[in-house]
Amino acid sequence: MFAKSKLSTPALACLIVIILVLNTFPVAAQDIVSADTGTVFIPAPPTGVTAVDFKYDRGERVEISWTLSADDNERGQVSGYNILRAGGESDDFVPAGTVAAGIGSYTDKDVESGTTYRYLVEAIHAGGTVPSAVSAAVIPDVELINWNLANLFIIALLIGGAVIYFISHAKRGKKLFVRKIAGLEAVDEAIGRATEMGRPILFIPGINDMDDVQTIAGITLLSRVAKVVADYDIKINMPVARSLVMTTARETIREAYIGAGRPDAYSDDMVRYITDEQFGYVAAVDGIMVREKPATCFYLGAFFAESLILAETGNSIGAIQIAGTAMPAQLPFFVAACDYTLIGEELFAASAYLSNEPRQLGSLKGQDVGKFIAMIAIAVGVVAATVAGAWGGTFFIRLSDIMHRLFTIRN
Amino acid sequence: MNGSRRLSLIILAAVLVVFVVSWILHTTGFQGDGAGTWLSVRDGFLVTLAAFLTLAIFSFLYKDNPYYKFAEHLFVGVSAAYWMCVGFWSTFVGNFIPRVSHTLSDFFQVPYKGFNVFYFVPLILGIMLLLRLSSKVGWISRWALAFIVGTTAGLNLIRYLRTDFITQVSNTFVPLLVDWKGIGPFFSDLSLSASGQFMLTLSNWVIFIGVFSGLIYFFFSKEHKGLFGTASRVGIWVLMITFGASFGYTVMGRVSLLVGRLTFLFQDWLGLIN
Amino acid sequence: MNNLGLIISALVIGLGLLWLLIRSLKGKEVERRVIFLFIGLSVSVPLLFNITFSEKATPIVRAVFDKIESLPPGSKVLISFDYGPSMAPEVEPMSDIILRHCMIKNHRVYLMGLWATGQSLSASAVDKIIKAEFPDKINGLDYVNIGYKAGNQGVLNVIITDFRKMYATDVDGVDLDSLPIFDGIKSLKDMNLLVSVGGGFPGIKEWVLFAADPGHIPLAGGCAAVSAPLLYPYYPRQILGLLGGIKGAAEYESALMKKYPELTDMPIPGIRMMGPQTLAHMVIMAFIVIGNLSFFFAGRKKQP
Amino acid sequence: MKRQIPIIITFIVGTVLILSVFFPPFERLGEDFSIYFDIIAVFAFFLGGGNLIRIHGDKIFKRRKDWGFSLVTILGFFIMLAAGLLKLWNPGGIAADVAATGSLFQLMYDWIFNPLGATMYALLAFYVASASYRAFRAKNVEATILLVAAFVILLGRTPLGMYVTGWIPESFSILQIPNMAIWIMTSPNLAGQRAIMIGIALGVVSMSLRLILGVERTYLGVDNE
Repeated sequence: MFAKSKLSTPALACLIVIILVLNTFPVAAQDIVSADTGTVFIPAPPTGVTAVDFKYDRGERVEISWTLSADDNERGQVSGYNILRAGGESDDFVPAGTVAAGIGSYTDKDVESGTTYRYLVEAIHAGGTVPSAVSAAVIPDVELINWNLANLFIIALLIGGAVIYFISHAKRGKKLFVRKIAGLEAVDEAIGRATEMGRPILFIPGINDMDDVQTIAGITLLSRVAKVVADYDIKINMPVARSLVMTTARETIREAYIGAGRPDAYSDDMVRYITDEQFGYVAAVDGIMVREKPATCFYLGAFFAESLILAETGNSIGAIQIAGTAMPAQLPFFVAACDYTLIGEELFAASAYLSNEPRQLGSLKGQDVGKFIAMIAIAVGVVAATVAGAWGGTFFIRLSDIMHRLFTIRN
Repeated sequence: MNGSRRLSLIILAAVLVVFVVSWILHTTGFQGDGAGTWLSVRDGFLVTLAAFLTLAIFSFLYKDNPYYKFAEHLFVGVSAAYWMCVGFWSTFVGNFIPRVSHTLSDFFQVPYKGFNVFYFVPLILGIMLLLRLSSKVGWISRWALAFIVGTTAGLNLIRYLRTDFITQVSNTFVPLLVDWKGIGPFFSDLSLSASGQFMLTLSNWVIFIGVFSGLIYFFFSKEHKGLFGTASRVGIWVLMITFGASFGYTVMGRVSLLVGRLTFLFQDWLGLIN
Repeated sequence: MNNLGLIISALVIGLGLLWLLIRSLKGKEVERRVIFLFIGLSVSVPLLFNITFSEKATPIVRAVFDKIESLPPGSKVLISFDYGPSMAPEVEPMSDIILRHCMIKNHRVYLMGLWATGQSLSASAVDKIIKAEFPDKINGLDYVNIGYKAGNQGVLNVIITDFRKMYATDVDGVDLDSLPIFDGIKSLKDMNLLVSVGGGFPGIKEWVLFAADPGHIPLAGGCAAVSAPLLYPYYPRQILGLLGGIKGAAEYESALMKKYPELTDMPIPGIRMMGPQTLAHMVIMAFIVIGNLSFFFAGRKKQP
Repeated sequence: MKRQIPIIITFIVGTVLILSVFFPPFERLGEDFSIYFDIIAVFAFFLGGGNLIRIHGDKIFKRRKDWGFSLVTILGFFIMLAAGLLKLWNPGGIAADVAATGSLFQLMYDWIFNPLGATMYALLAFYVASASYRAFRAKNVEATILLVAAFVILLGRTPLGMYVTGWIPESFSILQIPNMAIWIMTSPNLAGQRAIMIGIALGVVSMSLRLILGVERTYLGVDNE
């Protein structure tokens, strides 16, 4: 203790002197290149260059790190570092990249797996460069499995496994309880109203393409609606914003009509493509609404700003409106302006709920297991964070750490 | 019937007069800055057209009318073609051509990136889709749809799990007691700043209980009764706060858009403000 | 003039609302067209009389400002224009002011867009800000516009590993490899800061999901007010800061003006737009009050 | 058999894409498939565009109601298509960006597409007002909570909130309405958003698995067994 302070006092004094000196003289006084003599200040080279294979990739990255040059400071005597690479047996070092001063690592993404590489790092200064020693050889490798994602895999397996388990469990004929979802109870009533009034049903599957699960969820609901529509011969009107959605929706409705034994009643005109443009589409749908006055409007899929334009126009013509989306930003508008709204997860559960098949209902039970896992994890994480933060304790600190690691994706 | 027809003709005439007058005024107005006559005639027309289309859309607020219909139909045609052209140039020419044909790459003057046989997968699937137009082999378009649905399902499963599930869960690992310094300081600083422990702690409690009860609301396979029912009711309340708050927060953005359009009308068209 | 306008508009709108209030006390509902009329008035009147307020930056906006302010000159900042013209009035002031700030700080700026419509908007930002206000900046060295590629989040999926797999050239058709600004830049991971300005899909959320999160790259955002609450959960861990709606832009403009007082001629669209906002908000709140009064009054009438 | 093959395709594609994430040699599959999807979507434009032309062409030839407006659509469509595909008036010729300044494509975008889109979007300012007038009424507990939350946020977004509560001392500044608005946005609102997002993620997982396993196949027009 004593020895330490004995040493550190002079060190501290030196430091203070250095700082004072540095501050007294303007920066210009210690020019990097002195104009009078033409001599160039040469900074110390970077040291300790190491190159290691980047873990869990296709063997296309090498991570290089080094200790900064001793002269790498705010005076800018080192302006950056060049990273050079030599492949195979050759000593021919070629530039691999450049980083700014103060940075001691670089990831080389221009390598091929299986080749041997060596690296060196040059400090760049006003008069040229100063090279470091050459690093040990490294061979970038293809890893077959990304162990960084092990936690994602475990969680996917837990939740996916639960869903699959309950789907197959249900196959054996066990009926599962599912709570009522108001918006879905109202579907029959809404379709019935269109029958009574002799007016069409408007079905909007959102404005995203088939690469959005919400659109697919909307289409699966369409198949339920289309069955009733085909049975009771109600007019369905489905303007869409994507060509692929049009193709899919036609397939769905046509099959519903074939199923109802009336393939002749089906017409491709039930589904029509408008335009890919969000507001062009909305302009047209608004027009359709005020001119054809549908009795019932379904908005099931991915929606953006147009949600409220549609819902308010639908409201002005007195239609019953059932909406459902997993776009959290649009839910408030649907909740405010529609009669029933399927909130987020309910949209995905809807087709299973309406199908009333044991296997589909089983998947809902699987979802609930997922929620249960989330709740347990949150409870454990919160308790661990609270206790570790307030009172410490090795166990809780470690538990908190484990929970964070389990729920953090490194890659 | 006849009266309303006459009225609409009068309106049409008035609209035409305003349009032409605006065109003429803007044309003379643009001549000052040295642009060619043709350009100023063109720009005068374009500004007037844009103003007309803007007002035509706004007129829908009153009721449906022929001017809105015109604007709507024009918009549908132009925008459908717009996205097709963009898709053609950026995806088809930009991404597809450079991977399949050197000749075509040269023709469209895009850098050839080397032949890649896998790019025939979307080509074949695309053709399968087009076969939908034939009634005999139309069923084959389902293969393409099946491919698309499989892709969507596979990609989204992991993505949503990764960010919307795992990250949101770990973000909720909040301590329920923040930086305890004693009862006095705890209650004396009720601010949102980092020193206000009360609010920090309260916020974390609200987040914890809110997320928990919100999740309970979404439970499907358990009846919402008793304690579980109470929790689910709290969950609905939290969701209602969320919806109300998001709605209120959005108003500002929506008004901005209106400001943008009115600025165009007042400034670029009428020149009332600058 | 300003005060006169304010008084007249307040008087007209106030009296109108009072009349509606009295009607609603008799249990009469307000027709939607009347509401539309009031909104139209409350926005256009302040616009014509030009009323402005100064703003103080909230921490979430301050974080973005400080990040750009503290990055060393020459840092690589990528700004993505993820919006269309319809959203532009709200978010364009953000991309403008952030671009201007980067230019002042001598950062290297890479412009791109996940929206097809973003390409022309980024091009116009180059003309309007860089070429007009910073004429000595060189295209290809100090800034570059690589434009739009179709594919939504797919684009990010690709450029997080390799720019050149998606972008062969910049918007002018110049090969990326011949641009000095792309020396040593392979992917998004080589950027010091990503900025996504936009609000729909694809937007900031996709940048979090497919770029910032997997690549551990700092990300700042500017978005329409509607998407801001949705993005709050990502702050501050996954997004370092966020400009939410025109108020966010106004706050940023005020912060920049305070830091660089010499920028007197700088356009301040955000600050200017706050005038109509205030009046419109008050009118909407008045209608909520009127709606509830008429609801209670009509409800009480029916009871006995 | 015709009905089995699509389900097998979905199963294989979905499973492979899920697994590819965990195996570095295949980690690029996801991005490749995203590109494939976009290319397929371009092919689908033929179907969509064809449908558009057919519907409006039919109206025009049969002189149905409003056929004149259909003519507007068709004209707009073909002029824009020609402008874009042939790069008409494009100063840079075929190699230039399709939306280069001065091209007919960009001109139509700036003066037709843009004003129309922006104005449609701006209609929301009016609809937000009419929806809040109608929906924010204290009918029951839930509606009252919705109303109060919205009202506080609205107040907090205007200087009015500061005028009313600005006198509250700094140590109780949470009671100032703008701060309260921020707090609602960052705490209860955040909690609700999170619950919704976690729920959605689970919904997507379950939905995706139903699709991949072929339990849900109605989208193909195939009945579940």
